[in-house]
Amino acid sequence: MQDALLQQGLDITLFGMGIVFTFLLLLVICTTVMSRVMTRFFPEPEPVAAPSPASAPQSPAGDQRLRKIIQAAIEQHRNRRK
Amino acid sequence: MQDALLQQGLDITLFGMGIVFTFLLLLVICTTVMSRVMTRFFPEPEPVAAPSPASAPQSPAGDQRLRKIIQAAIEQHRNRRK
Amino acid sequence: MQDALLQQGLDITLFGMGIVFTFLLLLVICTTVMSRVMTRFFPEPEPVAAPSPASAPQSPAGDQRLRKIIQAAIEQHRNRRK
Amino acid sequence: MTIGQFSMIVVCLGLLFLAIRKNFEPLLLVPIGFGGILANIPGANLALPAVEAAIASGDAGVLAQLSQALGLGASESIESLKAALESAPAAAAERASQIAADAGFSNGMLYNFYNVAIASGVAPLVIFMGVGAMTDFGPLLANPRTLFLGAAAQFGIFATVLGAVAMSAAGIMDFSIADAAAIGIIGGADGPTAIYVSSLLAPDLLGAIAVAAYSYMALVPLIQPPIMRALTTEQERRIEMVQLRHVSKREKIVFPLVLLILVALFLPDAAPLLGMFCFGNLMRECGVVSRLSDTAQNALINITTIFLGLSVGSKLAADKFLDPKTLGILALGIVAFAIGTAAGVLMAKLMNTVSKNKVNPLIGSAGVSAVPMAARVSNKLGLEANPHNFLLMHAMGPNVAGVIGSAVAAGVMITMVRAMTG
Amino acid sequence: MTIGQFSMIVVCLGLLFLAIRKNFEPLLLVPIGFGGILANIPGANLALPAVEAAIASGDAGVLAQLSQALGLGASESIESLKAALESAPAAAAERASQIAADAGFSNGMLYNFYNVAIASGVAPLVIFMGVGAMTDFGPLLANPRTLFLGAAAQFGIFATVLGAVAMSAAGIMDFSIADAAAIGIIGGADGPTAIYVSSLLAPDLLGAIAVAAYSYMALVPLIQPPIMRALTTEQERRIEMVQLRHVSKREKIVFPLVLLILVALFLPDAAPLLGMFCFGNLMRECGVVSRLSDTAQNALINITTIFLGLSVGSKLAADKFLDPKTLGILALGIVAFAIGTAAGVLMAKLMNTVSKNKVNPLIGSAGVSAVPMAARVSNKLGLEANPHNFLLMHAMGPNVAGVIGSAVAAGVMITMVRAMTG
Amino acid sequence: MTIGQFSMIVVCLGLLFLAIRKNFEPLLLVPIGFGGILANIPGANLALPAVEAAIASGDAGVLAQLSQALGLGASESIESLKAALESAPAAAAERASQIAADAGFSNGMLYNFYNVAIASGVAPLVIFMGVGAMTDFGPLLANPRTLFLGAAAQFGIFATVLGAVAMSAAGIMDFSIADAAAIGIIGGADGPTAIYVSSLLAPDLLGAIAVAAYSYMALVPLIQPPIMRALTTEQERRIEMVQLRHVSKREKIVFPLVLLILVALFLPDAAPLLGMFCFGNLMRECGVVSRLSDTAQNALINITTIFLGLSVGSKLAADKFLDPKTLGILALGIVAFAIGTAAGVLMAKLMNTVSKNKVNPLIGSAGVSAVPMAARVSNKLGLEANPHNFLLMHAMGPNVAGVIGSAVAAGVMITMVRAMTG
Ligand code: NA
Ligand code: NA
Ligand code: NA
Repeated sequence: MQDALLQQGLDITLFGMGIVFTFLLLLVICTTVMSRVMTRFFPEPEPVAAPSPASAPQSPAGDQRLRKIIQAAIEQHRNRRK
Repeated sequence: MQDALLQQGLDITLFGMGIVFTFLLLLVICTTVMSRVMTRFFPEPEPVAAPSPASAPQSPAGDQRLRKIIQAAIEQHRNRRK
Repeated sequence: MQDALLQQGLDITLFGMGIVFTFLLLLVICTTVMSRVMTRFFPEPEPVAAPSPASAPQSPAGDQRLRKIIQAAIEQHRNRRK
Repeated sequence: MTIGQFSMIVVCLGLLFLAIRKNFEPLLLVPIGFGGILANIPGANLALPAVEAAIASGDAGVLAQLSQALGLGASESIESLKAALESAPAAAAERASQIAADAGFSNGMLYNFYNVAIASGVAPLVIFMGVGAMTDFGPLLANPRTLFLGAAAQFGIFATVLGAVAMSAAGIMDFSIADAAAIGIIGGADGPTAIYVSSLLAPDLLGAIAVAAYSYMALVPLIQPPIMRALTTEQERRIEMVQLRHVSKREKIVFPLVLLILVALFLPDAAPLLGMFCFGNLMRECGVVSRLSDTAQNALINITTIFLGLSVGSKLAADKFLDPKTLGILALGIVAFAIGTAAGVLMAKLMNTVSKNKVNPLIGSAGVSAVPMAARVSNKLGLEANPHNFLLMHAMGPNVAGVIGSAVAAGVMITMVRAMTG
Repeated sequence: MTIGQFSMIVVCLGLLFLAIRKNFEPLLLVPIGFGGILANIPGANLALPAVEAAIASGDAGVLAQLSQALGLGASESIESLKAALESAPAAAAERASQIAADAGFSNGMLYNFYNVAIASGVAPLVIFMGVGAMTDFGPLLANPRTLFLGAAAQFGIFATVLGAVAMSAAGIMDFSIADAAAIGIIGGADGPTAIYVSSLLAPDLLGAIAVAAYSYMALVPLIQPPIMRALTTEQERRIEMVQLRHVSKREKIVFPLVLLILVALFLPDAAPLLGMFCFGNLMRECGVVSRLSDTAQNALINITTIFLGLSVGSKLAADKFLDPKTLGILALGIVAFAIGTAAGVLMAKLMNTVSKNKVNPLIGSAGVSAVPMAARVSNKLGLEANPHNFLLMHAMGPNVAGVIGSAVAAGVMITMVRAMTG
Repeated sequence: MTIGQFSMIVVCLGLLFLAIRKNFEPLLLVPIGFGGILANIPGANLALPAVEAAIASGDAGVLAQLSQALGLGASESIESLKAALESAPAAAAERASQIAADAGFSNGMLYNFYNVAIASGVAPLVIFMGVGAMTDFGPLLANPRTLFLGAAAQFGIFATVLGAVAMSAAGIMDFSIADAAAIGIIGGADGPTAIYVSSLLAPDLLGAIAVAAYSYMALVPLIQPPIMRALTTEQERRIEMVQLRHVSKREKIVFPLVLLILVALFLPDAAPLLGMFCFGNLMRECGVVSRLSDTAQNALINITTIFLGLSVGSKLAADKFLDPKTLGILALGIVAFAIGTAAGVLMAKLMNTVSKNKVNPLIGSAGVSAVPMAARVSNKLGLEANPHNFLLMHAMGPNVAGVIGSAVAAGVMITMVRAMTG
């Protein structure tokens, strides 16, 4: 009975690690193939350097101050909603 | 049997369209009456040209820049909450 | 039967008010003790006058105008999400 | 459409008018009023379980099967079927439901909402959690004595229980002790507590009790001032109170745990209500789960409110609401508010006779709960008597104490009624 | 993996492609497509109840017990077991579930989602509430006549019912009257209504009906223009409409109540759908419960959409979806859209013959619902004919009228089919 | 209050202290700790089903009825009743519930939460969906080899299974194979996976397993560094890795579908967990359902977390938690984390022996999951050895691979245990 339990534990360990590795190996292969296919056959148009949020304000000092103000406003706004 | 099915389909169509039209006719009548009653007996005080959000900032250029900044702040704020 | 009902009502009232008062008395005692313990043995570092949201903008006029703009932005932002 | 259904639709339109035009607790009364209209649509059976819909259909074959399942004779009236259903043991009720399902009937939408949201108890508890997450115990912790005001105001609850049993004893109404307890809780001036208690003790009266509780809460600015003025002198109303001390974050974190431990030790039947309340408050104050606290105060409480309101509305179906008991409930409810207000004010005056730190007796009335209206009323009357007297924060102490007080009272009553009715 | 399951996974990947790349109603088709893939994973049984999983397992002991519970002989085939299960009375089905549970089987995840979200009816109703909270009835109230356009476009629904029974009568398909009614509702161009009706009348066809409804709604900009051009002259398309009058806040508040009262009086079977719709709209317009309205339009509708979509996906399991009926449904569905469009346009032309306030017949096509795509199509064709002709707001009237119209049609069909199949 | 209940309340207060003061996974441990206190309130029975509450009440009449329903003799002890209840077939359990309901008992609040949130499986799955919607697979796609690190780290899971059965074989503990599998999953360092697996395989141990999993996840910055330092040389820790390539939006959209298809083909028992995970990720990346993705990442996951936490807390009731097994679980759990960490690091070193693109072995430890703490630990140790060596993004690859790996391991174990105990 206890031996059976040990045997079961061993089975789970061996099969389990085997399947985990096999499955992730498969995933590595499929992912690599997929990435190659996507990159070669369905390339994305190079994203035009989008005006990222961070880049919008030019002057860092004003930026700092404005951000504070805006956060305060958002805070107030959120508090009021409660 | 199949004739019964056809008959049932015909019944549904005739009754159905009839009821849809009758019901919406009733709704037209009630809505019109309601609108008249509301307009005549419960008129709303003319809304004072409320300071609409869009009208708050005067200078369109500054408005543009500010809006960008604010959106960036909101974006950042939202990203941080995730 | 009706007497029994009256008796039950009276029981609920007497016991009920008694327990409510006793429980809240206990809560007063425990709360007071807790507050003393916390204040004496686990004092909080005095909060450094944090840059509170309201204090961020210095000029009240600009503050007013900015707040309006920001609220408009938030409003627009929220409406767009709908 | 029966006259009853027509009247109830008119009543519900009235509730909607009060909610929308007069701002009577609109967050609850809009869904309740709307749900009430839905519940009274003839033929739609939105508030009925499948079995009652089957009985209402009057189909002879189904009725015969149901009679048999419920252990009745063949030729029973619809009324006796309904009565048998209500007192049926769980197995027979299950069997009846299966018969109704086989005959093609299904539960009405509002009945499903009621079952999931209220009969399970979850909606009032979730709302209590959200209320906890919105409650600041700071003023209470700064001045714990105000808990006594919250205790005293609960006398409104128990006086109403007495009133209800007296009415029954006098033969005017026919309230059981469970009914009386559920009606009394209106005096707690706390919607979710009232709904929770009546869902347990008197589900049939839930509609009237919830409507009374929320309506009178909205009427607090009308009900309380005359009583407060009558019981206080001009001089008392002018008393200025010392500014509240600063309460540390840590005290605020520990307080809900202290309250919870006391509940665990002495009042297990109040554990669901006060437990969820403390949980919400701990989430608020602990500062490390603001995501959860935000959700408890917004999305979750709003979703729950929508379904709670519609579910309460399902109990405004004419055949249940249009009953002499409803009038009794409405009459007793307003008395409960008045007595609670008076008891709070008188308690404050009593405290002044034994303590040298005077409290303004106007804050006693805030002990009924009705957060934050009652505290605002105290503040308003204080300002009338003394333009420099801002009582709002002082009144918030008894105000939240009143929430705790009525949850305690609810726990006591549930325990005692269960022991009495066995 | 069976060929059927493989094909369905390919079909679902196609749906995802359309949703993500072509923007075909992505909010619904992404969850539906994904749910469809999950439902077709062999051996996972995600879309099956415990009993069907037990049957699929083929365990002889369990099958014997199930046979007995369902009143069959000992050596029945799996097919006859399934058939017996479908027609089993509630008590026997319950017994079968208990046997499956005892044998260690449990309901699949998607089956649970379907039961809670769709079989109970709650998800389509909650989405309808959210849609109500997003709908502005202003344009409709400014020009109530456009309700007739919304009525006329429902002819697409009923013509499709006729088409389905004709197909059955001709022996091409095997649709029952309930199937035909559920298929017809595709012509309502309203997703939640279609799902609600088919969950009641033809749950087996729900997958195909929902996919057809949402796909054709996404195709409205392709389906409608040729029909609209064919039925109107250049001159008609140029008609400019007078600017809509200002509609007061109060009218907007009262309108959902008027609609609800009419439903209560004349159309109780449409009460769940239109009731929730009106409730959402009242929350929006009354202005005192914006917390609830916001939640109904955001968190609540989004949560519901996720589970509704996955639940619909559970009906894309190969053994239910891969059926000649699905082809029939897809064919009938597009005809329904076309006829509805045509009926709306023709109704507008008819109205112009009897009224001096001319309407541009292009707004008739918006009566099919498909808010707001159909209205945008009207606007686009209007601008083509006359660059100063902005029809968008005018088309919003029939557009929301179409939502009401198809909910009314749904109510009628549910009533009639129930009476017919008794 | 029993000593056990008192101790558990103290333990739960300790959990709250760790969560609030030491920031130990507060989003989960605050609700779990609070729920644990609620579950141990004597007399409140918040964590018990109606039947167990009835048994706990000790009412002789009810006990006799229950004995009969469960097929026991008249004078059975309460223990044997409880044991009979646990092994009762579904029909007898249903009958027992009806008896309890007729005697006026109802399910406790936390028991209801547990049933709806965990026993149904829905809460862990919804949280997994939310986690998927928060996960960026970019670093993994840029360097798919890191999946092997996520695979190797799962050795912690299986070594723990072996440890648990060895303890049983040695007679120290009494774990079944299902218990051992559920305990092993702690090594997956992934809360929802651990809860999901133990709700299926060992519901009685769920409390201890969840507490261990979340506590050790919070302790990752203490547990991992010594192991990582012991297994690597200073030189290895200094290895700088090449910058990750840009991963296109389309790759990110297709990846969850590739993963889903592989699961569908080879691992149906992992389909619920990985399916919901991929669904969340697809919603995130596809860009057309940002409404749904936002809700999955915020309102929905927060609501679910609240109820999941309280439900897990219900399993901290003294009579279930205070068991020698809990000590065994806590001991095995930390071993699991240590072995998983070591296996990940060693795998990285092994990969370096066969490949010329060297990886820094410090990122191997991130393969245990514990997103994003484990990756931060890798980064911190990397910076210690080489101040220009930013490993964070490189470690995110194995980190999310660890989530996939443990979900795969969960699927395998569920399948195998079911086959063994079948
Ligand atoms: Na109160
Ligand atoms: Na329509
Ligand atoms: Na892992």
